Amino acid sequence: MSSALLSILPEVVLTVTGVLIMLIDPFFAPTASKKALGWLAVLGTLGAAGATLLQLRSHQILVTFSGSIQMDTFSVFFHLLIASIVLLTLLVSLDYFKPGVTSHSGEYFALVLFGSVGMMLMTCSVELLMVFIGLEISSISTYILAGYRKGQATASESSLKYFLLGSFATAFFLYGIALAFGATGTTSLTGIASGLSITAFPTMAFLALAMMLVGLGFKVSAAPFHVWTPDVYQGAPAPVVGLMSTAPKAAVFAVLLRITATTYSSELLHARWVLLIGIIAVLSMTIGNLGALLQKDAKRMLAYSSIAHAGYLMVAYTALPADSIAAAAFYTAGYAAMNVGAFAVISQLGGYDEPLRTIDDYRGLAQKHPVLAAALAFFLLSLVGIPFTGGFFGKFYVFNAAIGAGHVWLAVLGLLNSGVACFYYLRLLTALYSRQLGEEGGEFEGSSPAAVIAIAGAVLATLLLGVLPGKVLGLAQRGATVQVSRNR
Amino acid sequence: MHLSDFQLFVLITIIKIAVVLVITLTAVAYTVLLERKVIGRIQNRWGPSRVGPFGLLQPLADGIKLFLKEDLMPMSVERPLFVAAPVIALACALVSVAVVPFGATFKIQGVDIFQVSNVNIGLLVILGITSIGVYGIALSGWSSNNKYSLMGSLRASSQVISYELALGLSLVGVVLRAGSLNLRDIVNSQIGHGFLSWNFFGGLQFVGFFIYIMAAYAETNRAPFDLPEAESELVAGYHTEYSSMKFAMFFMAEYANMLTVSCVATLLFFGGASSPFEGWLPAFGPAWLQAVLPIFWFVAKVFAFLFLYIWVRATLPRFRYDQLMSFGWKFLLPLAMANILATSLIMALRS
Amino acid sequence: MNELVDTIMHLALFLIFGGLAVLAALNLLLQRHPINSALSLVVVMMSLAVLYWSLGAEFLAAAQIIVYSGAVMVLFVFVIMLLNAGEEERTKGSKIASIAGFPGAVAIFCLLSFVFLSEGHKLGLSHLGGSLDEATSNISQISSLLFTDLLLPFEVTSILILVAILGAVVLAKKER
Amino acid sequence: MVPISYYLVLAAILFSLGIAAYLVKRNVITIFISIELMLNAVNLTFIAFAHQWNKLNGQIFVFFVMVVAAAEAAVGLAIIIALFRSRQTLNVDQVNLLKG
Amino acid sequence: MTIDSSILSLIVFFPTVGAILLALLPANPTLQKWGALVVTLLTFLFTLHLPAHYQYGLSGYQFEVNVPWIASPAIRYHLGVDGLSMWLVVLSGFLAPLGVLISWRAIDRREKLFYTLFLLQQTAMIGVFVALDLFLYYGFWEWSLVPMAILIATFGRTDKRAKAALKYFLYAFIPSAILLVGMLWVYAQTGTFDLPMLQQMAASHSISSNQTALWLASLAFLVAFAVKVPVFPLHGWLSDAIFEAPTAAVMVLAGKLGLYSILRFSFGIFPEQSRQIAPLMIALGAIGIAYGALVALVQKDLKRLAAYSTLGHLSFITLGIFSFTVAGIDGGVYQIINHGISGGALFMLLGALYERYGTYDMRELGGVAQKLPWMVTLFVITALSNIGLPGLNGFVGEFLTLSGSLQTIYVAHPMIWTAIATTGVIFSAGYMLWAVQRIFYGGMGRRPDEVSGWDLDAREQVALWPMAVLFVVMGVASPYWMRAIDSFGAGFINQPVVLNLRIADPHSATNLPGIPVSGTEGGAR
Repeated sequence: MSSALLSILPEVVLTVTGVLIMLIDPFFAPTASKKALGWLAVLGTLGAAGATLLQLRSHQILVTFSGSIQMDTFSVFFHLLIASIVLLTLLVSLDYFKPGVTSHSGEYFALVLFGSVGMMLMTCSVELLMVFIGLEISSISTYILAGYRKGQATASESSLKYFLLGSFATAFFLYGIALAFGATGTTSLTGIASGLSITAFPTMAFLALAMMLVGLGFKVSAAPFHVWTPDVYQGAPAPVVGLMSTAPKAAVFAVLLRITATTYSSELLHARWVLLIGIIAVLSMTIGNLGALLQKDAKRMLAYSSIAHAGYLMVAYTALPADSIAAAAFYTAGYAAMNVGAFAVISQLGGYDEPLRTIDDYRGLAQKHPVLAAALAFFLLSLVGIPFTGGFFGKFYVFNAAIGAGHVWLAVLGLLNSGVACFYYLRLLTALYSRQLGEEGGEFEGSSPAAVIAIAGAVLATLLLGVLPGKVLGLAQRGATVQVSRNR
Repeated sequence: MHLSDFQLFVLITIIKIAVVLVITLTAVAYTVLLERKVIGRIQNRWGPSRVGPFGLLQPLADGIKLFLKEDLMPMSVERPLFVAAPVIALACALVSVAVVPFGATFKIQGVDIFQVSNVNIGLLVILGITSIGVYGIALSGWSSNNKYSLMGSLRASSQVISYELALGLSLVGVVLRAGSLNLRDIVNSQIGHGFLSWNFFGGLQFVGFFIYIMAAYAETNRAPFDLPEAESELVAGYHTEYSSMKFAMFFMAEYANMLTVSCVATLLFFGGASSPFEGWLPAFGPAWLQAVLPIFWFVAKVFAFLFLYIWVRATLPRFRYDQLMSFGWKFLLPLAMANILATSLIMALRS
Repeated sequence: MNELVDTIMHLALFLIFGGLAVLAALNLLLQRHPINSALSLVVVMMSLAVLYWSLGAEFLAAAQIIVYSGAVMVLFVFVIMLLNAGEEERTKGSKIASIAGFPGAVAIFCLLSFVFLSEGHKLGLSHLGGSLDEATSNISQISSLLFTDLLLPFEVTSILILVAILGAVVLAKKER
Repeated sequence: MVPISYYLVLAAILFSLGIAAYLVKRNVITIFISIELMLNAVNLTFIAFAHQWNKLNGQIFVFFVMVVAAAEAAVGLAIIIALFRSRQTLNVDQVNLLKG
Repeated sequence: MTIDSSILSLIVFFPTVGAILLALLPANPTLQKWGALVVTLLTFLFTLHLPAHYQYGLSGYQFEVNVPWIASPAIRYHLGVDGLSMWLVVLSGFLAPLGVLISWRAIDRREKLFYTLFLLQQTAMIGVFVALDLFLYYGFWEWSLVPMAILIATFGRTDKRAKAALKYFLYAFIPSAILLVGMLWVYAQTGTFDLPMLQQMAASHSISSNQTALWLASLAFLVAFAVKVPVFPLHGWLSDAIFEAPTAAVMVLAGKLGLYSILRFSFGIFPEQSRQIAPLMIALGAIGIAYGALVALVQKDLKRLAAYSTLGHLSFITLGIFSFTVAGIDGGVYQIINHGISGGALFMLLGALYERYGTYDMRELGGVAQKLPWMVTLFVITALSNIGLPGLNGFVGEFLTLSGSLQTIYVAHPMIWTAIATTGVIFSAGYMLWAVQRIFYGGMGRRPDEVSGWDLDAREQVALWPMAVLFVVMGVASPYWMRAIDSFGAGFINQPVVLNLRIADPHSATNLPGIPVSGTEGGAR
């Protein structure tokens, strides 16, 4: 296999599957059950994951396509992560659409696959042009997915808000790239990394980084660029929220890590960058958690929680180079496992119409669906950061890295924040295990086997990341060394 | 008086613009007459024959009539846009002539005489200006505040946008062969073995040509794609509310567009201003004849295309709207892509 | 002598079309009907196309006109016509927005232009790119770059477009 | 001979006007239009820098931005149409079903 | 792998395995109850292996398991017990089956959830006692919160249960977050989470040279533990949680974990800082004793009374261990065990009363002594044990503690604080006996009138008598336990510690750095 093909093999597999789905789709009646296509998508994702493992096995750093793609442990880590998230999302959404009522369910699977191609490309690109295109593919497909339940009045609103703010962010990101190009004369990240230390335009270079941070901050819903998050998560279908709160964010965080790595060559720039990120991290944590405290809607609350988690994650960026990359990568994985799981359970409990809205609606669900409730409780505990869960180990690792770099204040603020956070997670948790029943019972259609597999997978992943994180951690750390050694 | 290079350049250019503009407008006027005559003959009647010998002064009379008519401005129109729309339409139609080389390269004082402006992306300029022309149609319908106008303009703009793709793609084969977007270069790439080296014949671009001609007919909203002004459905389409000079401008824009389309077809597929016997017959005659003869060939070819336009209009029935759309998207577009593929394959094999 | 003409012409081009762009952008901001805003943007784009050309990017100038003003903005106008969008109302939200919006925009402008002007002397001068007649074109360079070094982005863009088509169909199609 | 920085400042003006319009305008289509204005400003910046460095990368980037903008426009307008179908309004202040 | 090296893992994870099994079994009440009982009994049996094979007289950890867990950051799976924790493990094992027995009837729905959580809680608790790696320890520490909070939220008595659960959780969790910062800081300085290594480093003052940072870190540790104990004035969660929680949960709710953690980690990693803060803690302990007793005196609700009595006891232990004398620490540790048993028995009896009369309100009870002779017998014994009657277990601990606090060199006038503490003891006798009097004697209360109670049944007898026997045995044969505890206490005090204290009493300050090692005082030896 040629190295060029190997370096983008997962993307190719996904693209081919997506195209195949689109080709087969017309043979179904418009409102027929498209479950078969869903399984095809699952197969494709498994294939992509397999391709990623193949990449991992080759144990090398490949720079292909004239330096625009770099296949290394770092990219493989995020590829695997994204593939897993997409896999879980697909499994959850297999029975999500009501056959006979909802149309376009075949396109859904294709969109998810294409979106993940974009996300994967972001993580392995070292050329900002490629990053930009990947970002747009992933963004556009998530804009569409957010508004997928056209029957709901809130769907298009969610989609619109996501779209308007996302495009706004894109403009900033682009401006940042333009300025970086102006300061260094190249749009390749490796070129920028070497150019930043010798540029004649230091202010412009910093402004470029700041602008890119603004753009990417929007995409990962870091405060103060978070305003879209609650609305979008509230209106979008639950499986999609599970996807878009994790996979695109993981990809953007990967990009942000690569951008952070470019600053290593310049002491001053790195210090400023860390300060900037630290401020954003603190803001995100605080605003996210305080915002979540005030919410009544469960999905909205989780939206604010995801803002807070973006904040925790950004704490990692302030650490020493190798630590920061490994910690952020690991946190992304832990966060993905629990968040996808939580939304998978929510989508199972609510079904397509999602009658369960407020936290009070969830009261007493543990009596009706003990297993699902237990799974949700577990994910919530992981989100709180209770040990032996992926959420805890991620947080632990991140703050460990931050303290290792001497940012004790960040760790104190962050962990105090996570203390506050447990308040609202527990509200949902205690509601689940409450003795009274919620008023909005919601007709429960019976959970689909595929979704149960997905939820079990998420539980297992969350648990493993908390108890035996060694393997994933090792991968993240190897990825980190690659980044640091290349950019020093 | 001694003129600097720059001043000379400006002067000659202004003269060129004026001359070409006048010629084009005249040509437009007489195309109308041609159409009426030809259609008349095809329908077994005379066509205009009263004003002047053979009705040759008819365009003049029409012009005077339109000029003197009362300029009605309905109450509820969006005034600025209502006025701007026909101007946009006509301006866009006329501007594209600027990059058309209508003769062989012939320089006076270093300035090319038979082309207003030799832009290195001439083809793109034409495409760009054509695409801007949509605004005239779109805005006229919208600003009229009349549902028939709006429907007409909606149809027209979606039609124009849809067919623009096929149009653009149909030209890629030619561009591939010429390796340039400069119209002069494209014409020069078709010189050597007379008409056999024209893109249509020698370049095997007849598929491209047919796509181009069909897409171009749709672009200019001409039969059989004249849905926007389907009088049986939409009164007169987007220019229902227009009268007098404003109407005349739309009218002129349509014929100017036909002219442009014909010019482009000539340039891209039929060797432009080159003679069909180029390279076979030795150059003959004095220098002025050698300069003017290509213009003759050019005009002849353009005339042939205009005639084709009219012929098609007189013979073919109108499409239905959904047929129009599916024809464009499901037939022309894939065909154009296949054409590109085939052309590039052949070129790759040859090299 | 020729250089002076060049400079004057270039400056004139910049001032005329730059000014036009700014005026049109202002008009975009001040107009209340979306169609006027859209048309103002078309003017901005066309003025920018001229500026691109003056910076030696004639291919992009053409692409700007064909893609942006000829396709994208037409789509906008089309949708505005289709939805029959009226003038926007002044609401409470708009007042709050203008209180926050204008200072924010001014702040960003000041920041950006401060950086550009303070580091601007290190930047060079621009030369009138596309010459007046029969210029050499950089399209071949662009295309060879596009099909060799940047082949992957180019190909990947097709996925992007595919996604966009899918999305437009899914979202805009009426549910039966 | 115009200093590159003039072009950059012009781009900054346009970008800021885009931001202002984005924040002030209430009609979703106009908001979208102002995003396009911002993208155009970015494109001008790219081309100015491409001229400065005499590198084509900047120009190619602009080419891709245009393509992306077109794709985005298609999706964005589809979203707006879907919104208008369900809500009969284009005013962002009235698009407010989602709140805490 | 020998039994000795795997016994601790077995003890820790056996309840978890049981919990998983219970969760997988059908939700049949009888099945769940018996299953839980069997699991807890087996666990208790396993814990008995420890005292049987413990090598007395050795300091340091025994039954150790020490294998790498995560490479970077360096985290090890390190378990082990010493004289301090061994008895706590046994105590936890002992209390668990009793908890199951006492919940037999009290928990009459969602048994599966209850017993599953109960067993998880046991794992977490035992895990805290045996973990010797800070990370591992922190994991168990946090996990001990979760099942408890859900137990309170789901099986709480009144409508305020969710609030009480939340309060409990927040009170414990937020300081724990700070504790994590402290731990991470320690790791950043030393590169290890391993407790024995850290203790060595602490002894050689090589954790950090930054005194302020060390101070802050020690505070982070101490505050988290003190809240969990709880030490006055951080006891806000205690009475609500006890008020709401079901009996089996209350028995393990307070005391052990926090106090153990102070002894193990605060004292272990920050020996100097702990001594520096000792005056404050002694004062807080003394105040807590008096405060607890006084507030308990005015309670009408038995559970709240017991809650404040608990506060008093725990403050007593705090006072003892922060005296930094062998007697004080030995007494404190002994008292932790005592409190586990006596307090547990008290709550079990109160729970049994509640089962019968459906109230904890003393005003509604009264004069049930004739009806419930066994109950009154056991109640009185338990009350006396709680008070600290000579001959029963409570006395040994209290005596040692008070003698330790008298000798302490860390406060200017140990006499005063000891006196305050002693008054607390007297008050506690007052409210305990008063409560006995009001429940069992006097006129018939309203509830007993309406409801015909019944005396302790066989199951409750089985649950309570072992405890009563232990009161006496531990009161008479204290050296059996003391052997192990003293090896911890003495080993701890013998640590060479350099103090740069600013102590009010100049005479004590002259004694520094040598700390008087108390030899054989303590009458119970």
